Amino acid sequence: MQWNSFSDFVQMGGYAFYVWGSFGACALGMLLELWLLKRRRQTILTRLSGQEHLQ
Amino acid sequence: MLSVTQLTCQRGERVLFQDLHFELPDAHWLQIAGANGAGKTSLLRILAGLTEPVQGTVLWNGVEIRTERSLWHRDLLYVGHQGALKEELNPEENLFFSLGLEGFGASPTAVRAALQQFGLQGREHLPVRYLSAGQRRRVLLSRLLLRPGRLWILDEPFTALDVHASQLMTQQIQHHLHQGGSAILTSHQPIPLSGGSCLTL
Amino acid sequence: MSRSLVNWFKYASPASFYPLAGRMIPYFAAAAAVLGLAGLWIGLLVAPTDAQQGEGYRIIFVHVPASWMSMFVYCVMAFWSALGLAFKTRLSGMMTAALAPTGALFAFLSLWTGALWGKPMWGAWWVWDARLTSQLILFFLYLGFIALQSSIDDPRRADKAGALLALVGVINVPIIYFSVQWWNTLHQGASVSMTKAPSMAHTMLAGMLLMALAFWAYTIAVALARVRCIMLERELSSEWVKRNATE
Amino acid sequence: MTFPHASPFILAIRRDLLLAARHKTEIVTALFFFVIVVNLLPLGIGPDTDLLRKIAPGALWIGALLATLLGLQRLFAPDHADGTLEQMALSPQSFTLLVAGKIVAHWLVSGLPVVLIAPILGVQFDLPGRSLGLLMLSLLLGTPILSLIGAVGAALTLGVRGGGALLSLLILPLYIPALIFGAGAVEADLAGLGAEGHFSLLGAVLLVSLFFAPWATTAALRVALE
Repeated sequence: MQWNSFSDFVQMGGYAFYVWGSFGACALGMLLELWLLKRRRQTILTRLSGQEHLQ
Repeated sequence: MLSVTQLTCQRGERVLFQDLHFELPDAHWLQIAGANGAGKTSLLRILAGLTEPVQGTVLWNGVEIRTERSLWHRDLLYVGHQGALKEELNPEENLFFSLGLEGFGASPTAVRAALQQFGLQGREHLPVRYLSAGQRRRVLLSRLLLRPGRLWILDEPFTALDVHASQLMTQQIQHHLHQGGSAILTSHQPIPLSGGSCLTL
Repeated sequence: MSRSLVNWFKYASPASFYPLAGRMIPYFAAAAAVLGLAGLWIGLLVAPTDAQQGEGYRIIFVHVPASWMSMFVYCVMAFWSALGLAFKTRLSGMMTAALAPTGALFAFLSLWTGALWGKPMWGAWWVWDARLTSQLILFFLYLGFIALQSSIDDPRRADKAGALLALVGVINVPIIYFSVQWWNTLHQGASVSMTKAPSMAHTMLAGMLLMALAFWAYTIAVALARVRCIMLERELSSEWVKRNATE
Repeated sequence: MTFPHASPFILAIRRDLLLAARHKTEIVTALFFFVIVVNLLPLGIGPDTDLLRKIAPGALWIGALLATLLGLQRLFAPDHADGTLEQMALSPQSFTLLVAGKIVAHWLVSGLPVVLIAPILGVQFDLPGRSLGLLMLSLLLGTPILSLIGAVGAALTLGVRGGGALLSLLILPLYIPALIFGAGAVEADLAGLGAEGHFSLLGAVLLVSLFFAPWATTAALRVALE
């Protein structure tokens, strides 16, 4: 383990903004993609069940 | 001979027609009828080889048209909806280039004679922009006299033609059939020609 | 019924691929999560501090995998496109379309993390380095592909046009990369090059590889999920959709 | 109406040149656009002669790029609208050859004038005589690449919503190698580094696009015609 304390870990030796900015952007981007994908799937499934009701 | 088997056409999510079968022997003609949007033009475009069908085959003399595209297009004379006339060019130039691009040369005298036969004498040097819809149609149909082709596919050939020009057109088709050619055309009106059948989509 | 049968034979059929993809997604998603957590553990907690770059170098654990994936995904898209044009399989067009947004995301993340890495190391958010520049162009290629596909309504046409563009792009990518490098050596603007990565400790390499594998599994899972959506959207009216949708 | 049996390739060129001759304003407008864009740059940057001499090759090249883009939107669109493209696709002659003829005509109408007028603009940027010659040569080799790659983009965006903006988005990234080698040749010579490498690479890119572009354009046009 490289870190003595949790606050050391958060500070990243003074590079906190850059390191967490990178990791955060990746996490955010992926989560956003997953959320959009889920919404897309739900939209199409709602449309499908609507079709069944019509028949 | 043209033979069509199991043809299915789809536009977007809608199926226009499916499992279409027919054969067209030489010296015969086929009229394709159907309501607006039934897929008449789509069928013609598939037959010409412009659109790929979802399903089915089109054979010309037993050969799939897409495998021998150049041979098929040598035998095919297609006059489409839009006409392929350049407004900036005069009828003579239009015919000269459209024949040239297909690899058929035409002498200026032959071009002039064909235009004359369709009643366009005196207008050979007028840009197409200044011609009426019927006159443009006549320029297009002059191609039938100049460009050899065993099978004619004509999309609405009688549109915008007056009585006299329609008769001329019918005579042309008759002559073509007598020579052993065949023709497929779309039209809403009955056509006074023998040796034909009608396909309703 | 006859139409859905026709589809079964004519194409590498969506009807049979749809449930298969559905079964594969959980495995890849789980792999992505496990590998990702392991990679983060090693990258953020175990790997030692770099002698020159301090803790700032830890950006490498997301930056390099994202860059790799963005290039790799474009090649896979080109592969599916070639397959689609050669064999007219409908599935390949859908796969290409499903991969593009994820590839674009990774290209963007690669640029973003590159900028955040460049600022503390070189003192600038952006340098006209050959790698950065060609990555930017790759991002543009992705955007072009997505824009072209989404502006054509007929899916069959959109697939073919997209496939052609992806192939033209993939021929151009090495030429662009080479030309940008040539241009860069001529101008010598940025004296720091990103290629000189610090000689890497084993733990760092392990962390990077784990993260790369995690991104890989993530990409597959997301692409499969997206291709399922695309299949449903395109074949809303066919029989198999009605049978499968409720499952 | 001579040469009734000229080859279809030559006829395709002649036809497009004749049509262009009846739309002279379009050619002149594209050329004028090129001149104005290039002339706006000093106004935005300032009249520092040394700086201007340095950016001149890039400025002229970017001007050429934008001027080509302007004409590309009309490369296939009118023929598509009136059905001529359909007839070309149905010609027993090679469609690729006819399309290649159209691309050549496009270059003659939009690329060649840019090459010819470039030295005058180069003089405005205080380029020495030797550089003017090299600039012309680089444009002579490079503008055909712009027409060839541009034709692929024009065919892909044919009849597509928002075609013009989309065309730029697709094509401009692909123009980068031509821009780098073309403008770079003149810059390298100005810096005393020798331009042979740039020219041979520009030539290589030209060969690659000559080989692939007509084929890809034809394939894209067939897709657009479906």
